[in-house]
Amino acid sequence: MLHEIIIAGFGGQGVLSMGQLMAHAGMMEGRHVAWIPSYGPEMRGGTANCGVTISDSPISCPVVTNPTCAIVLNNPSLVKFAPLVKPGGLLLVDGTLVDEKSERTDITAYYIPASQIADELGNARIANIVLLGAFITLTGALQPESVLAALKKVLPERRHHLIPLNEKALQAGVDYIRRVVAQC
Amino acid sequence: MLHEIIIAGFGGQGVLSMGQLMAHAGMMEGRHVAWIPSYGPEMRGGTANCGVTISDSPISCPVVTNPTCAIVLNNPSLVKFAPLVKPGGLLLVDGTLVDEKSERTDITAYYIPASQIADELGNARIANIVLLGAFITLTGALQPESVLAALKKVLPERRHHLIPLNEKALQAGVDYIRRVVAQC
Amino acid sequence: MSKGFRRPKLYTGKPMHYCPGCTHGIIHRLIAEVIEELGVEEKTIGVGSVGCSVFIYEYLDLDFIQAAHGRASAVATGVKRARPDTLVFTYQGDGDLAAIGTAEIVHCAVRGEKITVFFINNAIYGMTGGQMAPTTIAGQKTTTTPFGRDVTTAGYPIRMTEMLATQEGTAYAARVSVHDPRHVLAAKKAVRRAFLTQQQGLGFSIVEFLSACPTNWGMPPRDALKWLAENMIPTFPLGEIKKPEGVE
Amino acid sequence: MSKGFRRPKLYTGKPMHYCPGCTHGIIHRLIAEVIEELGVEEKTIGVGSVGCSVFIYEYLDLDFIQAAHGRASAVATGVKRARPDTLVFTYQGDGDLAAIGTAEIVHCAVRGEKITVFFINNAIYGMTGGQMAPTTIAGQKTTTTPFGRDVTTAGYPIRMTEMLATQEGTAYAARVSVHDPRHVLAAKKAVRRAFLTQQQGLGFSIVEFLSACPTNWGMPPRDALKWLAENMIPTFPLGEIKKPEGVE
Amino acid sequence: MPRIVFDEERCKGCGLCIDACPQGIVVLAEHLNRQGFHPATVKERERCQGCALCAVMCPDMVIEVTKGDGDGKSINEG
Amino acid sequence: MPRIVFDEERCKGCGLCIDACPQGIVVLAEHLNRQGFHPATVKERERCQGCALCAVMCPDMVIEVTKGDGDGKSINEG
Amino acid sequence: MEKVLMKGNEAIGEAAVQAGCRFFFGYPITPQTELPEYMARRLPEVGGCFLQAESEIGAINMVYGAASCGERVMTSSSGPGISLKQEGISYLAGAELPCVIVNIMRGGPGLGNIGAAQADYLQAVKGGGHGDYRLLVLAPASVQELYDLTITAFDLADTYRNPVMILGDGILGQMMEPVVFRPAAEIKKPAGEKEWAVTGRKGGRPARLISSLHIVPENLEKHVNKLMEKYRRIEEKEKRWEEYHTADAEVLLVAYGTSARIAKGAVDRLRREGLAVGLFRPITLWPFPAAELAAVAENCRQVLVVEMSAGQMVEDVRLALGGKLPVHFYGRTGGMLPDLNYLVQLVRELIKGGGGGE
Amino acid sequence: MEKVLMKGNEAIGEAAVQAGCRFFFGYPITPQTELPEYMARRLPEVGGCFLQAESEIGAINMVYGAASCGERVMTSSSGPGISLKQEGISYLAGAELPCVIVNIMRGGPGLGNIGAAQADYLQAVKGGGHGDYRLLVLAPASVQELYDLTITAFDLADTYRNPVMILGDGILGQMMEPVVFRPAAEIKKPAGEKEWAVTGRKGGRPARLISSLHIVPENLEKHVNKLMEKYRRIEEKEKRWEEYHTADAEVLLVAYGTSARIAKGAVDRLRREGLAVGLFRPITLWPFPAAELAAVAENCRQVLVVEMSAGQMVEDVRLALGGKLPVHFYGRTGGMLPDLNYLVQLVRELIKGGGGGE
Ligand SMILES: Cc1ncc(C[n+]2csc(CCOP(=O)(O)OP(=O)(O)O)c2C)c(N)n1
Ligand SMILES: Cc1ncc(C[n+]2csc(CCOP(=O)(O)OP(=O)(O)O)c2C)c(N)n1
Ligand code: SF4
Ligand code: SF4
Ligand code: SF4
Ligand code: SF4
Ligand code: SF4
Ligand code: SF4
Ligand SMILES: [Mg+2]
Ligand SMILES: [Mg+2]
Repeated sequence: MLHEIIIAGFGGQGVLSMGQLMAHAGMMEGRHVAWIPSYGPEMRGGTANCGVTISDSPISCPVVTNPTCAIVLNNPSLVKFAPLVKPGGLLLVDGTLVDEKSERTDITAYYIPASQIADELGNARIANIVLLGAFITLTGALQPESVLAALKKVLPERRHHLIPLNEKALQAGVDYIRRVVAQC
Repeated sequence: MLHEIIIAGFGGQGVLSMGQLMAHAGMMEGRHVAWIPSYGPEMRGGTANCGVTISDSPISCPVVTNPTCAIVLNNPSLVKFAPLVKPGGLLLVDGTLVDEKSERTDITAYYIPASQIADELGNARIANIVLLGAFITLTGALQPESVLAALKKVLPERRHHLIPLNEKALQAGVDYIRRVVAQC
Repeated sequence: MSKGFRRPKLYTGKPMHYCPGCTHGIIHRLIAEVIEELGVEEKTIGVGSVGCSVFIYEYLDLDFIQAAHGRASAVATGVKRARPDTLVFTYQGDGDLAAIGTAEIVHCAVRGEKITVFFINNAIYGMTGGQMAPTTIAGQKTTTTPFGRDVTTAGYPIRMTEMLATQEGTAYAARVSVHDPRHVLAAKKAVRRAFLTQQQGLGFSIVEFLSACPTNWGMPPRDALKWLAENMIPTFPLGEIKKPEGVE
Repeated sequence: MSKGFRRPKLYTGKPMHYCPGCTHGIIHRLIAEVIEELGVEEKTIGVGSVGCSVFIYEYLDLDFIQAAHGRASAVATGVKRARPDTLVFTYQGDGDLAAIGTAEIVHCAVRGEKITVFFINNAIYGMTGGQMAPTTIAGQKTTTTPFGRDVTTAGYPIRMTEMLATQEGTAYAARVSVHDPRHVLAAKKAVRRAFLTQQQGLGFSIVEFLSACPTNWGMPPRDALKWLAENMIPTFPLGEIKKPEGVE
Repeated sequence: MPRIVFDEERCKGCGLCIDACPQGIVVLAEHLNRQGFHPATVKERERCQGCALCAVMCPDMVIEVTKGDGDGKSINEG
Repeated sequence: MPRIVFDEERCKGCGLCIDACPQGIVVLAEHLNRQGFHPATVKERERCQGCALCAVMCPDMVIEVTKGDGDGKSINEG
Repeated sequence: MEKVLMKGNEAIGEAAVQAGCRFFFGYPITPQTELPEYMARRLPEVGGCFLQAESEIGAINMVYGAASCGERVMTSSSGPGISLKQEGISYLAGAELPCVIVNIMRGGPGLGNIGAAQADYLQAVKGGGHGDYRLLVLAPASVQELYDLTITAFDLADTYRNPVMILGDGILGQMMEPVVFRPAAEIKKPAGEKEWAVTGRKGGRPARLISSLHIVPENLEKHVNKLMEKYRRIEEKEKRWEEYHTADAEVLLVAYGTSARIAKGAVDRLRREGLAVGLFRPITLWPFPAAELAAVAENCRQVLVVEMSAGQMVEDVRLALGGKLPVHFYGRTGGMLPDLNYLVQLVRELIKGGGGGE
Repeated sequence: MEKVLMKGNEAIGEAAVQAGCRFFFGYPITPQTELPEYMARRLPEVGGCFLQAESEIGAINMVYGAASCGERVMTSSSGPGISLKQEGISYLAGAELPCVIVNIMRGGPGLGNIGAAQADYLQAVKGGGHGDYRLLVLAPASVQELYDLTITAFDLADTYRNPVMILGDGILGQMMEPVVFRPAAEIKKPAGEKEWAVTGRKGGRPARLISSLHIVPENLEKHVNKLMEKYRRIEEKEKRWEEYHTADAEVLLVAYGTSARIAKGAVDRLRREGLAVGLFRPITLWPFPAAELAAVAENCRQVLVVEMSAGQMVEDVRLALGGKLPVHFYGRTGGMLPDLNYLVQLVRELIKGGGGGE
């Protein structure tokens, strides 16, 4: 399987670290992975995005042109990346922060109130992890266990107290999708 | 006519300015001229030489490879440049300073006690002008008048008091050659 | 004591790209205010540098040149020589002026170049993400001094303004801070004096601003200003180091 | 008071290429003498610069590196960091050190780099034929200040050693002259102290020599030394500007 | 009475104005502006002296203060 | 008595040694050396004190002074 | 073999440390700053020295100093900073000092921007400095290769006493991919002191000199000839390249670095469509694998060069092919990347067009 | 028309002054120092400003400043100093600032020596700085031409808003030949203020900006495309070259600058022997007169490139000829000049050999 994901939002929303986490987890599962960051023209604030590739075979091109899945955390990113998603691909949107919708009918879009869910868990900053939970549930690209294991590797020791919270956020994302899908 | 001259000696013997003077005079006579200096590897002292071309037609190559005349003021220059003179060419040597002779038989060599003559005129530093006098007499490459006219242009005002001395030196070179030639 | 406050007309109004609480914005404003007050908008040429302030030309409605990293003062020299009747200033960070641009600024001072230099000392390379600057204070952690600046190997924080003031060509040299309103108002006086020094043809003028970089210092803005006052000022004492006669 | 005098063994004996009366030769000898006396021939690395002294390696029998114009102190930094147990010195002219090499030397001092710098100030660019140096004195004629150095446009003569002494990293800084025997002997003391400062790991050390360039000053050598004493010393006062404790 | 205006959308919520206010009446609002910051605002307008020190400290020129009854010059006119 | 030796062929005739000699006994010779300079020499050898100040000033290390009866150290041994 | 997920810039740093590099002199500039930052943390752990120089010029000359002592030493920068190093690079080449210089290219000319680019190719391979000299120029295309070629770079530098440049781009420097480290025993390091290094005249041995000065023209010419002889040896022995689906390729893409990764993606796509497309990827940009490219192109009908520049490698490709094949070019500049879809379409059209003329 | 005997370096200076250049920022280095020295004396006479900068980097950035104001401005140096200017040159090209940069080449690499050389060709024509940019590069071959082309250089710089380099060598800089000055009226100068120049927002006009920064990649790419478009225009219009006895030449020499003078000498000698030899002398090195060379070479059998370098122009010649003719090379390096006798003999042998293969 080949997953090519773009994660995009404002700087500070954790889109880059979320991508790194996915790459780490993928590598721990023995897959080929690549992660490429891209900063907006503004040095500070501004938009940021990254491309992540997770593949069963060696990765020829690590630059993600048409993602199999786009995860977007703000309006400009929706506008920019939704059109690029491969037909049949996936679009995950933080519905709390993004008030627009994609008009594409050839992809599956989920508007997940990730920030709201995260806020309810006690920290709006982990909306990214909620979305990650949703992503792995919908695609099966990664196992929750490897994401959590990667998290332990990636987070510096002094931040390990945040792991339970992240675990909850991931689960919340998983649950949200299960609920939604059950309703379909 | 094409005259290609190399003038060589130690720095400080006036070989570069002598060459410039010739080029100036040539230009004033309406000829095509070029002057190229060359400094030895030493910044100070060391050897210096220049190539002068005086020609009736435009000068293709201003770099003098095989001079029609070499004027040398020290031993190393004799060793270096005498072998390069064109067959049938001319070699003028300051016999006061140079104690070696060229072994070439296919060129005409004059060993002129230029420094001694200059010293007798009151300044050993104008040996170069004595040699110039000899050169123009032997080759007819330049008129004495244009050399003197050029001198006036080249020397800064504050040095114009030296003109009579230079005039004498030039004449001494002319006379020396006339004498030698008369004796032949 | 109600005084009122309005944006200087010289400010283009564009939202500034600086991080929240970054004091580059305050300094920009002071310069704009003084130029406006002196009425020299139409004869002033700014020379920007490479650093977080690289977009200064977006905010000040003046003719501007964007100079290579460290070379603003050389560029300003070229401008001033070509247009002696203009007022020329540079705006340079501490990496720009005190590291790569050391030779250029020293010789600008040596020549008594009639330009005004605004030197923004935030003890760090802001734009590139928080590396040590020559002005990074002893023990300060940066991404290239991860264990804190060890002065015995990475060097001592350099007091550029004092050093430049030792040059005969320097007519006006001051160090100011913008960490509280009182200091901001004092800083504005220095800006004014520097410009007047140039206008009167007295020589080289420089104002060093102690400025905050909350982002790369890793602090909320309000803490950053406190840190500045408590940690930078002892290393970089404030005051007018050199002041010519007859400049009010 | 007969004392005797012999050539230092460190001198290779090659005839020096300098002009008659050029005092580069005296300074070379002083350095050779001190290295010999300290017995550090086998742990000393010299870094030459670009200027008339570019061939210094021909005369001092030491490991040498020929550095790019102005960069000797940066090269020396690389050497000293790689070989902290050696004694490293640079030999740089005033064009080399005080013009193009300004940033490198300032930051060497800022870092307290444990090297010794011999700075030969002859108020001119010797090698290239007599152009203005940053240390050219006011009014002095050179080929690029044909009407005499006008300090208001071409800059004031820079006192590098004083400027570098203001840096905390500088442990030893002195200016000496070689225009007469007494001063030559005093100069040697400074050379010794500079090396000892380095040996004891106290920081950056620099000795500035006032030196004559008869050729480009357009004077006979003996006049040149007089000119030095009368014209350069007033601009560049002699003395030990900074001296660490415990260096004899 | 002085009139103080915050151009809310320009505010980055840095809080420098808070420390600057001698009256301690500047606070950050609960809501976010479009840039995602909690914008500064004045809580008890009537206590504002119009001293403009908040404006002096604002790096983003968010604040304007008018109708000063002082010397008629605004604080940034020196 | 001190012995002073000029390595004549090294001499560039700059004359710095002349000004250095407290006895005023150093002069430039009439003749030229192979480099074309008038080399320095001592005219009244017996007046030489062996102080080596001439050598101290010679940029070209032309001069050596030996058999000092001083402290046994040569002047350039500090 | 454990894999480590690393940024490209960090992989260079780690490889340098493993290769025995203990000295790094640098100056920040995006997009390479992670490398000096990595060295600032890492070198103290192994007793090495990281020094942030006052400028790129300071840094390259510190490299000159440490290299003169025979140490493995590195510096890195991007566009503007590399331009500033040109005098120093010419000196290093002239004095035959081994060292490794990293250029993680960004958008130019001038200040340009911080996007990834490949527009310093000519500067690197033709000589941005003065005089007749060459750098060995290595162009990795993955994080693993950044690691591997950095180790190679130190070996080549020592073998030939020549500066080696690693020419990457902003994408390579900042992307993360897994890296497998080599066992320490497999990484060869110079044994003992180099016989030309200045160290102080230890044990009273004759003095050594590091210099690029040859004041007598005859001597400088001799020196340049010696350098040219060395460069010929390098050209013979050190060419490196990768061939990807070239055997039966009708259209041959030529690209290096990130452009080559995108080109590979295009080859994959086009091969799935059944089109005979291959990629020739030079790994050494100097020496350029010209004969090797010509051999591979023998049976192709068209060549397409893909670059993140206005076509700086095109001339080298044309020279290699000697006018025998049409050479097309697709380039993006200013921090933009070649577009995979566009590239694929372009090749489809080339194949359709059949390759007559350019 | 009065002739003045001048050194090449001085002829450049005088031409600059006559062309309206009033600002010179420089730094001494042999063999170009007579130029700044001339300007130090001459510019004050015409109310201009000569400033000896603290370094070559200072100088090029002062040029940046004065050029930003719309003034005609010049700097000069040789090898090492030109290398130091590379960042500044890239900025000037990026910001599209007109100015004239003189490189009087000496022996390299590194410190090399002060002899005449032509080994900075690639640096000048391929871009020693970073990013996609070009300099116009003019290669005079006589003192008169130094004068003439310096005036041309200022015109080209203004016409295209691009830095122009005059690439001479130590012989050209220091030799003396007679020069005829043009009547002042025939030298065109820019009329009035340039509409892009920073001057202070005079009369309240909108602010102007001189910058090479384009932070958004799309914008930088647009800018680079615009530059490329300009360069294409220059390539179309500004090629200059000289043909010397080429009409029936069997062997064609290709050389510029001092090498071309020596080559001319060889042509003269060989023609006197009745041998059909000619010279193609590129006067613009960029744009290189490639098609023109190809046209001239059409009926030749062999080409011989003569340079004072290890062969830096050879690739451009090969590219121009597209592999159709054997291209031989005779070069001297390190401050040595091509030997006229050797060159003549070489050509004789080429003719004898008949020109099969290389
Ligand atoms: C020649 C060159 N080297 C390095 C850089 C990268 N660079 C950009 S800004 C900067 C330093 C900025 O720091 P500072 O001058 O202190 O300004 P600040 O961002 O802190 O305001 C550096 C090193 C560059 N653009 N050019
Ligand atoms: C980059 C560079 N710029 C310029 C030069 C030319 N140059 C050689 S020596 C020198 C100055 C020498 O003056 P100084 O340092 O004072 O030494 P001195 O000859 O007076 O002893 C210059 C400018 C050079 N070699 N390299
Ligand atoms: S990084 Fe620092 S200096 Fe730059 S804008 Fe942010 S706070 Fe200001
Ligand atoms: S030019 Fe001056 S500094 Fe150089 S050797 Fe001659 S006298 Fe000494
Ligand atoms: S004007 Fe003064 S009192 Fe009013 S809010 Fe601002 S700082 Fe406070
Ligand atoms: S200082 Fe300005 S930007 Fe900061 S919180 Fe106050 S109003 Fe907002
Ligand atoms: S040793 Fe002393 S007394 Fe003797 S010649 Fe020398 S200076 Fe004069
Ligand atoms: S000082 Fe030395 S070189 Fe000069 S004249 Fe005396 S002995 Fe000769
Ligand atoms: Mg800073
Ligand atoms: Mg000097």
